[in-house]
Amino acid sequence: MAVMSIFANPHRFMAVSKWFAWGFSGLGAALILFGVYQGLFIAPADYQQGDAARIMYIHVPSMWLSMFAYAFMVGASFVSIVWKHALADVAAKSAAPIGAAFTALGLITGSIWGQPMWGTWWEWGDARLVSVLILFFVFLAYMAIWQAMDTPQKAARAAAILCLVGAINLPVIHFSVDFLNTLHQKATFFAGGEEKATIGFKAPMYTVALGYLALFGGLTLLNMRAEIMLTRAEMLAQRKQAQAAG
Amino acid sequence: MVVAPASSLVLEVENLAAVRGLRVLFEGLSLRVSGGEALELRGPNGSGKSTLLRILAGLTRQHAGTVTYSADEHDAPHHYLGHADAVKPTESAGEQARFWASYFGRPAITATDALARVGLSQRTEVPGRGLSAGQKRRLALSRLLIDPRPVWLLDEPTAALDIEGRKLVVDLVAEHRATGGMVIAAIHGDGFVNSNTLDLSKLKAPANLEGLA
Amino acid sequence: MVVAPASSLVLEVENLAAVRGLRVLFEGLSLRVSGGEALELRGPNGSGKSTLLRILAGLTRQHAGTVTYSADEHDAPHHYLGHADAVKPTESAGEQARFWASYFGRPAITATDALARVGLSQRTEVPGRGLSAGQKRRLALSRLLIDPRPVWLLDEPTAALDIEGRKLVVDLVAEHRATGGMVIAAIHGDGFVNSNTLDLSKLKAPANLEGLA
Amino acid sequence: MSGSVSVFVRELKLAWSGGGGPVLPVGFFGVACIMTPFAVGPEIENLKTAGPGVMWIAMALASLLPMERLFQADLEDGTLDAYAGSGVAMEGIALAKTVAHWIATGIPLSLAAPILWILLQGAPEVAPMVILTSLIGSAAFFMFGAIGAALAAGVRRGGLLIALATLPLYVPTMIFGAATLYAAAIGEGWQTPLMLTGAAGLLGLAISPFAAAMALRTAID
Amino acid sequence: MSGSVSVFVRELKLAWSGGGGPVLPVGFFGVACIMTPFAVGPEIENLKTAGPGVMWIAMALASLLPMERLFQADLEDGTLDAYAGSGVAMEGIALAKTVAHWIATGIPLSLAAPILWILLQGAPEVAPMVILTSLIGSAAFFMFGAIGAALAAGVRRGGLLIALATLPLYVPTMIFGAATLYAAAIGEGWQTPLMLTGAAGLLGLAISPFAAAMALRTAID
Ligand code: HEM
Ligand SMILES: Nc1ncnc2c1ncn2[C@@H]1O[C@H](COP(=O)(O)OP(=O)(O)OP(=O)(O)O)[C@@H](O)[C@H]1O
Ligand SMILES: Nc1ncnc2c1ncn2[C@@H]1O[C@H](COP(=O)(O)OP(=O)(O)OP(=O)(O)O)[C@@H](O)[C@H]1O
Ligand SMILES: [Mg+2]
Ligand SMILES: [Mg+2]
Repeated sequence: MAVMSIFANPHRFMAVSKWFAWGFSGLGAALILFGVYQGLFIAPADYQQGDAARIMYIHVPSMWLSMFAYAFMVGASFVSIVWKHALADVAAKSAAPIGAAFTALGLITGSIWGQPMWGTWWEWGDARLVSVLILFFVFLAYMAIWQAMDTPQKAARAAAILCLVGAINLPVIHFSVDFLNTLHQKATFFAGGEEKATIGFKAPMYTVALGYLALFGGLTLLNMRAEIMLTRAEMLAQRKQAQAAG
Repeated sequence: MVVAPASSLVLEVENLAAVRGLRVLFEGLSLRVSGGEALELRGPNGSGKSTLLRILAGLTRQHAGTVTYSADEHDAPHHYLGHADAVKPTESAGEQARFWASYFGRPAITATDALARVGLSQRTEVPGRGLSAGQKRRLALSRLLIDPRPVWLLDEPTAALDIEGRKLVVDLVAEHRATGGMVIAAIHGDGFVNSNTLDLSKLKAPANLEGLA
Repeated sequence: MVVAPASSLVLEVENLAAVRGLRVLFEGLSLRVSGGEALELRGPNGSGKSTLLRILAGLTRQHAGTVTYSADEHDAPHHYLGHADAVKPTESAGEQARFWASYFGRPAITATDALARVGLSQRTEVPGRGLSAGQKRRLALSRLLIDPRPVWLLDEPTAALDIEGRKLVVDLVAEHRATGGMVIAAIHGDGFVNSNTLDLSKLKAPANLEGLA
Repeated sequence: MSGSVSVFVRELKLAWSGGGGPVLPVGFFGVACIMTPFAVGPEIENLKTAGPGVMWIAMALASLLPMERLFQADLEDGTLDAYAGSGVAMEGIALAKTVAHWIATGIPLSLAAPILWILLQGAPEVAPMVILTSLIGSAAFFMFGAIGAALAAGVRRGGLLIALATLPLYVPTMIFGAATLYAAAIGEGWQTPLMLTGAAGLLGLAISPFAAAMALRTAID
Repeated sequence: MSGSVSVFVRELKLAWSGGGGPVLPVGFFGVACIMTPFAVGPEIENLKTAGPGVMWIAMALASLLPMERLFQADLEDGTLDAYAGSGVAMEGIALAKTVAHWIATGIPLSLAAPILWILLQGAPEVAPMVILTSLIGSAAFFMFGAIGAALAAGVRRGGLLIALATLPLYVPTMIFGAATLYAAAIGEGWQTPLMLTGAAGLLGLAISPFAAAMALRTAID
């Protein structure tokens, strides 16, 4: 009954989260706007790819964030299973659609970028592309489980189990460029050793990434709040019905 | 029968609360049952008898509170018989009894004897789907005999049974208690001799939906 | 309620025989029940009560003999309530009652009133899976009220019901008979007032009307 | 009649409520198609060869999966008893359930089909054709599938081989449907195979309610 | 331990006696493969290109069919309650059931595979290789499928949910298994992809009992 215990006293969470939810969302929007502006108009064009490369300021951070979102859900699912903390279930559930949206954004921008760069929208033999697509399906399956179960308690656990099993995919995505057959760029930003990307690329990229992160946090909190309020409303309705009936 | 001596067998329930859907079924329920005792759970339909039994059996998670059995030599000290009989439609009655005997691994009596005791010796070849409602119930009861366990959690054990079958249940319960066993049964109508009663409808009072909303 | 007047409603069973597996359950069974009457089917578990009811409902085919209802204005003059409750796990109680009202097409009372009568008005939003055993049974009983039909074939209608629920069944049966309806019910334990009994265990030999007590 | 209509509405709701609506069948269909490149290899030529065929197999299976329990649950929980004794014709009930499930599952499948078609390197201009073929083909799958499901509901009573007998009923639809897609893909005449697919569907519609109702009455007994 | 062994023996018997058995999956597998020539066209070149891949997809999808009833029936009739309260580890029960169903269905599928292989113009001398790959691959499919089956137990239209949750987990097995078949077909080194297929199977074996048991405990609640 972990889901219940939080609602027994959700006041603190609700009181605190309100400010953070809007704060993060606003901060995220501002950072993204600023970063994208920097990326599109200020940063130098890529010496090989020209202006087409500017799409990376959207593509790369959204791919990072999709992986971060999934990792966040894995963590939350773990907490939910081990400590049965109700907030964790709500957090994982709330993060899923946002993670799925970022994954879709990354897939779409990647395809758009791939057309001029690799001469194809999509390449089935590419391990990274395919593993990202699997990630997208895992997000969908995760949301489908929440839909399909008849009680939130069961849904929470079943979804958490799926989330943990699907975590195998994360290292596959990240390391696919190193070990498997792929057209995709090797790690440039999170590679140790020599500097691969110049500061001119890096700064707007990190700005957008930070913006995405803040937006993710804000939207997830908003989603969580909506989730909790919905459950509360349902409870009130039930109580009203019970009182009216007897 | 290998049953824990009466003195060592105790079930301790403390401050138990159950929630189904968004409804508090009961809360603050504490009780203590010892070996040799029987507790009848009573209350109108939907008052939470089945839910309580499933919590005691470890099948459903409680909302709050603790359940402790002090019969430590058993990893699972109880039998749970629910509303569903766990009867497979394609297996014959005899096959099913033999399966449970091998599943539990330390049958107290043979499957044949258990079936005879519950009145199914002439139906061993009938597949589960051919058994009548009462015969299915009897097949489920045979599990109690095949593996001796100190605690019996029975959900309306006499449902679907004929008069003679009801007497059988009363007898089995009495014998089990005589060897130090404990019985907790949800029941409507006639109960067991010399047993305690927990009326779940009387527990209802502090349904504190307040705290939830 | 649109029920055939008592005089015109007759069930005529002639020389009926039932075989399950390779066993003859009963044979040469003849009986006649008229509107306003109730017949209790009794006998030990497995004696063929459910089988007889299913034959009367046209669900199971008899081995020999005939079943005739003289209530010709109905294409299906009977309700059959079996051991299974026909409750869907994902639909709420209210949805299910409303479904049956629209399915039968000529509801005598609204789904809400029927649920109120069987004591489920506080559970209309609970999905079938969440209903307790007795609540499921009550939901099944509501079908009897939603569509008025002269013949009720009930297989252990009081199973899983609490004391108050058993009284409800007795009342419903009495009301139904008062309006000229007919009730045939398999039953263990307490029965209805002023009803006939057919003991299937007494039919075992090539029996006939003798069996009617 | 009103009885069958009520059953139709109920089944439509049940199909969309408990299981996540069209997400599941479409998700299954999508994932099954997307596996093609993993199996066949990513070369576009291979994909063009295998793609439409695999897509069609996946569609057949996506239609078969929800069928499996189409009547089983009703039989086990006593609903079929209540239907049977009610004076409503079993044929109408079987048809109502089949059509409801086709709407709930078959139509979403058909709408997803062109997307997968393009993903599997099919020519985009053929997409409308793909929708049409899928609509007709999936209807045929559901009709024949219902016969199998009704037979399978009574399988416990010993007729598994009969259930297998319905599998060949799928074959004509599978062949003609796939043939339509291939013909359309290479710009040949697709009219004949499409009409044959339609004929298979109509045959299904004609026999399905009766065969299924007969099987169900046996299953109840 | 004795408990799991008893469950294993029982499930083996149940799987063959009623309620499904290997007939439907093998039948589906056969029909899906046999229609490939109709779909792809009978040219041997096309068949050689598409055949092994299509066969492998059909095998994966056929393995999904028995999954739906793997835990559902036990949950509904109360058997899982009786298992759960018995002190026998749920992990052992889940594994016993999965292995039993793999034996009942996966092995027949693998034995049917070489026949279909030859029908699809595969080289006959590769047939033993096909059996081996199918055995390993189907085991992996069953292990991952059991996780999906346990997650979807108690859900209406569980079959589709199983498929959706499971197919992403099938992908590595799909890739490596098909690669093995293609390599064997053209006489290249199949050892590496076969070992990778085996690795996927072992991974499934390692996580399946635990994930499935956890999911089943949730379903009982
Ligand atoms: C649909 C197609 C594509 C997908 C699914 C995809 C996926 C990804 C993913 C998952 C990452 C993050 C990897 C990590 O941090 O571990 C990433 C990063 C990146 N992608 Fe893509 N990508 C696609 C197309 C492209 C194209 C066409 C290009 C450019 C030619 C490109 C260039 C990059 C770069 C430069 C990075 C940053 C590398 C790093 O430092 O990690 N991507 N992509
Ligand atoms: N989702 C839900 N929403 C509201 N109430 C629910 C929900 N699920 C279950 N319940 C309620 O929980 C209770 C479960 O009761 P339980 O099965 O324990 O009753 P019981 O005492 O065994 O009854 P019976 O005598 O009929 O067997 C019922 O009152 C049921 O309506
Ligand atoms: N395949 C079979 N072989 C032998 N006997 C069978 C077979 N199938 C059913 N039977 C018997 O047919 C009888 C069916 O009885 P039925 O269900 O009508 O009994 P009932 O009087 O309703 O019993 P209850 O009180 O338990 O509900 C049972 O005795 C059963 O054992
Ligand atoms: Mg109960
Ligand atoms: Mg009976």
